[in-house]
Amino acid sequence: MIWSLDIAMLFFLVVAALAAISVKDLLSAVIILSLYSLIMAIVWVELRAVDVAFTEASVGAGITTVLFIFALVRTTGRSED
Amino acid sequence: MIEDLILAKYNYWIYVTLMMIGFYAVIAKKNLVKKVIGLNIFSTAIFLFYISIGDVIGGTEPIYIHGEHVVYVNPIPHVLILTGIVVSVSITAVALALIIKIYEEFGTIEEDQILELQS
Amino acid sequence: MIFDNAPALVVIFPLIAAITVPIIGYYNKRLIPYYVTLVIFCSFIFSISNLRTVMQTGSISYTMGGWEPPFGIEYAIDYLNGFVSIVVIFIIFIVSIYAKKSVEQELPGRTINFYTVFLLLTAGLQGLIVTGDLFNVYVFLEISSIAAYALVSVGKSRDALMASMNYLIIGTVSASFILLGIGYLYMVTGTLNMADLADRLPLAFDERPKVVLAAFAFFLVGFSIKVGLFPLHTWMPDAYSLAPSAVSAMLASTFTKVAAYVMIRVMFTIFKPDFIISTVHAHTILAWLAAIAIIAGSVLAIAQTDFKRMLAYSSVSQIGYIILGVALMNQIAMTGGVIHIMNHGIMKAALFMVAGAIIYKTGIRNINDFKGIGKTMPYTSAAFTLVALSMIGIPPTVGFVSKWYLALGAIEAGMWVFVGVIMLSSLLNIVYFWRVFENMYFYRAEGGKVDEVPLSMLLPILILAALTFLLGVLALYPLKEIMAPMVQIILPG
Amino acid sequence: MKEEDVIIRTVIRLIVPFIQIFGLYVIFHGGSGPGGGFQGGVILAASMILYVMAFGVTGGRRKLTEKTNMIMRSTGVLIFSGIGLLAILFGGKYLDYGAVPLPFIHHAAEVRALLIDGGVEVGIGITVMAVMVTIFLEFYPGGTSDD
Amino acid sequence: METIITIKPLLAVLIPLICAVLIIFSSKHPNIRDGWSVAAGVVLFLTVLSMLPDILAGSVIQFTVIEMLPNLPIKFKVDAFGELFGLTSSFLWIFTTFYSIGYMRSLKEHAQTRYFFCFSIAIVGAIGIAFSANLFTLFLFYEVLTVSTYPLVIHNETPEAMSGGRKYLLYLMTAGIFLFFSVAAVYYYTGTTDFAFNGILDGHGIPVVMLKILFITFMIGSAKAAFMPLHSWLPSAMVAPTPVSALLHAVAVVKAGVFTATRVILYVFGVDLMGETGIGLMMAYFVCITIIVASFYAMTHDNLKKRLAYSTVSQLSYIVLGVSMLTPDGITGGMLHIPYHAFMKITLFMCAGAIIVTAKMENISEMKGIGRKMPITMLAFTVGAMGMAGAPPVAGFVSKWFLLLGSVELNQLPILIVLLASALLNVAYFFPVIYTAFFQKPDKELTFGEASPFMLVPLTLTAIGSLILGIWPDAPYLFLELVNVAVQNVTTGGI
Amino acid sequence: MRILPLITVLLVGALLIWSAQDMPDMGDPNAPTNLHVAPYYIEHSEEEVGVENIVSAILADYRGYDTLGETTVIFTAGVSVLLLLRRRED
Repeated sequence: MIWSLDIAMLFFLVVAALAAISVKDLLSAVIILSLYSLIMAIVWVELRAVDVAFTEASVGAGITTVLFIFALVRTTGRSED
Repeated sequence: MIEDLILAKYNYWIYVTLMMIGFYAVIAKKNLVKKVIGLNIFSTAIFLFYISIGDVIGGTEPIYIHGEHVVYVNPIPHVLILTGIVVSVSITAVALALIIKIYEEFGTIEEDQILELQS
Repeated sequence: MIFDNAPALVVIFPLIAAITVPIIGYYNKRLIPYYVTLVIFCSFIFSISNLRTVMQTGSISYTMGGWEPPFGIEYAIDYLNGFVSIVVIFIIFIVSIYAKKSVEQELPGRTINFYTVFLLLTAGLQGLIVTGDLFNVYVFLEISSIAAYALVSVGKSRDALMASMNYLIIGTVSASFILLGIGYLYMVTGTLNMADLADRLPLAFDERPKVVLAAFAFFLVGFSIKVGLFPLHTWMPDAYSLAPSAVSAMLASTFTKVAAYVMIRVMFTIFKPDFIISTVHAHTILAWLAAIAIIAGSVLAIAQTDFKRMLAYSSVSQIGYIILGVALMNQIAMTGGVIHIMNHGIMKAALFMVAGAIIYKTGIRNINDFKGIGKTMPYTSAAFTLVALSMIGIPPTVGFVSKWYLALGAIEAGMWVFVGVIMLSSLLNIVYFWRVFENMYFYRAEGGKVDEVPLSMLLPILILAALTFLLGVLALYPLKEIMAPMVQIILPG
Repeated sequence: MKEEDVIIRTVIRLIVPFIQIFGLYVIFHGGSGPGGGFQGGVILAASMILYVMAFGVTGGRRKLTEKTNMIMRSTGVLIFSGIGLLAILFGGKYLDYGAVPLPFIHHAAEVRALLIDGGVEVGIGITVMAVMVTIFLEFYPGGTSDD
Repeated sequence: METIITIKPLLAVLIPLICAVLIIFSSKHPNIRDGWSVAAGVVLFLTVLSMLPDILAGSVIQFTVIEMLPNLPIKFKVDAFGELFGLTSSFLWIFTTFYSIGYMRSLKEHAQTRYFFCFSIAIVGAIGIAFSANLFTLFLFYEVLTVSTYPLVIHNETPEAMSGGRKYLLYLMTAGIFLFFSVAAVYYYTGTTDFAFNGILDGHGIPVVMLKILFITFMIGSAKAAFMPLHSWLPSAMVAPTPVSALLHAVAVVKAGVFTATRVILYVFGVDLMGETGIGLMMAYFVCITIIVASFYAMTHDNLKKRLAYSTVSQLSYIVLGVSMLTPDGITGGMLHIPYHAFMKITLFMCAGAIIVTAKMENISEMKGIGRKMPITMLAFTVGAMGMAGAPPVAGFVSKWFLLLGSVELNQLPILIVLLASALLNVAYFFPVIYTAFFQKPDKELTFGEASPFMLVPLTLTAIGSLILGIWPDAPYLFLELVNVAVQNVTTGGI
Repeated sequence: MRILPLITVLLVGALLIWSAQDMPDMGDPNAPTNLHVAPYYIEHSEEEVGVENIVSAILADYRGYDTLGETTVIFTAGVSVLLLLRRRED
């Protein structure tokens, strides 16, 4: 385990989470959420949870994002907060 | 002492932070998609917590390596969180379907505007 | 042989049936309602078999996959969940009969998916009840919750969508809290099996008290939301009043009760009464919250003019009864609380069915427009009258039985305030039910031709109404044979 | 048809089988390495999603009709729970794979391994894939929902 | 004492219940429907009557229907006191039924089926209360009575009737809730609710403060007896049709209230406990206030039914006063006043109803000279009024005599004064009615005669009954004998 | 208006942080989780289930019932979306 990398990852996680909830453009927010999931997957690989990381990468970063994007296509991409 | 507390449990602090961020988005944001994003962050934070408690220093992935005596990390939280992720994506899907439907009916996905439109 | 596996089958049966519904529906749509009713009836039989086994040979431990408890998932059935299981599946059975016509009218062309989700909700609730594994609780909680969100959302009005959305968000937050609580307990004990957890928790509490306390807090908040305890009830009135009739009847009478059961299970089987009383004093807080819920729910119910909404607020108040019974921490009150799970389930199902029947026939939701319904729908109105009297607590109905035990329990606990609360709430119940009653019967309205709902809707209402009376008169049997040993197990002393 | 479309479609047409094989590999490999029914199912669904995005709903429907999808959704869980019921039928507890008598295999652990890799994981994979595709198609603009 | 187990008490409750069901099913045929009511009334009375010899012989009739909750059965027990009330109400029910038929038909009232249905259920409640063996059964029928009389009270369905009905319901349901609590508390402390001749609560070491609180909740619970701060439902219930008022005032509801209060005082608390704790005397003084104040209220009302209502409030308190004196004579007077007041008050109400139906008059000041047009009615009214004031030879004299004896025995001068003063007040508010009716000249020509025989015959009979009871109170099988047995029971603890 | 959510969130956060003090250290091999049920799985899963991936063994067998539930959750979500978004199903 590489401490600094780990800490950096976790730091990125927080930044990504904050960005995802504060960006006004929902599409960006969703992309950031996908990125967040991806970082999370890497963190989990670090924690030796490969199965979970695999799932998170394919579901959290993959399918969830796709669903979000198409839901946004069907609704609106703008948010007021 | 305080370094111990911070360093030995840093994952927990991160998970607490993430959870607060997600939770805040869920209850404070008016945009429904934002709420769902918040839910996702909220639940992933909990997953991070689960995975963190299963970790063992110097352990390896819980897949058998024959012939060697190794320490494996605790596999149970992994199993639980696999379920958790599935549940999370299911709820996201249902929530998004609802949002699509709400947009069709109300023409907006801002909670306060919908409340005004309701009878 | 098949009854040896009844603990599993009680859940598996509706689950597998749910999966096959779309396939059957693809070939013959009209079969589905009968199929669903049949399946639920089978599950009901299995439930009865379970309770019989419990009464004959003591608690059941059914190991999934044959793995011994701490390692595999265990289904643990004792008097408490054997009883709740029967009650819940019976009400669902009755609702499933009622649902046929009501769904045909309210959700034309969506019956296949409706019934699939309906059965999944059934399976989810049953799973929640019989399971003895904490994480399994979470899984089944989510199955039933997702099904419930979907079922609420298909209500006629577009507001139902928003109600469902709120329900989803609050529900998911609560489930997440519960998940977190499970994680905390797992962290300090290393096990997920309830019985094993209960054994290891005292030691864990000595070592890491803060984690256990936090876990308790999360469970309390999480389940309070699911149960709909007063300040956290906000999702409930919208969800229950805007859902389709059959769904309102089902959710209001089963879901919150099951959540209350799980809450009891977690509080009493895992944390143990001693811990609650002497360590966290949660019972005092809970009892006061319940008292506030009882009063506030009734007051809010009085303020409503929409019948279903009024019933939903009445649920808020009735949930308070259950929680009050649990929180008073003595055997008598506990009996009252647990038996109120059954009583309120039956009564609320009947009332929501009446509401649905009136909507089915006339489309009226507003109480002030009920004038003359006593003449046009005499049987429905009569059933309503009986059930409303039971809600008020007139003997010898079931409503009286619970109030009796709760009042005795409150006296036993020396909490006279709560006796007063129960009395006051009875009065408030009279106020809001009598308004309906008056409108139904006592305003001369023209018309007056009998125009009742179809038999498949009327019969369930009548059965439940009859049960509110019969189970009241014959309350001694369940009290002696089921409640007494049950209370002895979960709250010894 | 634009030139880009042609390129994308050709590439996707080429890629999809590989993704699907990978998905199947992940499903069947669940026993010995990371992966399993769930991840594999999602990968299979992803291949289908790619296909729909390139060839449209009608194109996707040719590959996976509404009826097949519906049946697959159910079959997956049916396989899983069916194996459980099979165990009951042969005198075991629910989901006690070891109780199922398979020809030529006598060791309970082997039976379990075989049923997990060849039955349970496959069941999960099928359901996950079918459901994901269903949801995606419902969300897809001009998908199967009727508005 | 011998305990006889027969199904008769249950039968007595079932007869009107079955009658109610039959009424619903024959709603299309008014004659058959009303026939059921009359038949049930007669059969019921005979059933109750058939139990009288055994009771007078000192036996107790008992029947357990079902044990609903642990040690909380639905159980009937007929003792002398219960038989007293049962006999009174079942006998008078026949008259009210006849009278109702006459009243409803001559006014061509709406919803007659509902009316007679609820009427039958009301008598179920009254009989059930009379024969209940424990507080729980009593509470059950108490609620039945409340619920079933509500539709009767608001029978007119005018806004006025509705608001009067709401008040009625609110008071009585609140009372029911308090009674519920009291029953629960008794059960909690003693583990039983079965009435005992020497009281249930005695000997359980319950703190006196608790006993007092319990007594107060019990008395709030018997608000049907219309004690003074809780009386106002009774005048508002006057919006009901007159037969209902007669039923409420004379036969069922208020009598159920005082019956409950008496049961509580004598059979739950017991003579000893009431005396030791001083609750008895407290209660006696308390009801004295009601007696006096209600009489003054009565004088201020010009509406005949309202005046009668306040008279009832005042007279009911006589009963409780007598009982809470806890002396044999006092109790005798109190208990005797239950049937006696019933006879007299029902006469008065039937007269009022006859006047309303035929003369279309409700206020006393309008009734100038009607005595000449309706001599029988007004004579009956005079008999009733005299009885109320306690003048011989009407029944009221006998009960008041015993009450006076009781107060002397207790050596309580204030109570004696109250009794005498109240007699005067009674004269003061009834005399004007009689005077107006007989001696004042009518303002305009009066064009009506006596009411229909359906109404006239019952009121004449009850008036005659009041006279017989007054002239020959100790006739065999009449109430005094029964009361003596009951008093014997409570003063000796049933030995 | 946003102050109430913030307070709620901070309260929850405070509870979490407060309770985290008592938690076992990250990766502590002697944490209760690593002493009780997990060692059994690690030792026995291969011989009992015959699968090398311990996670898979637990997922599909020891806690196979959870996984059935999980699959059902997915299935529920699928049907729920259909129920929501489709007006007619044929």
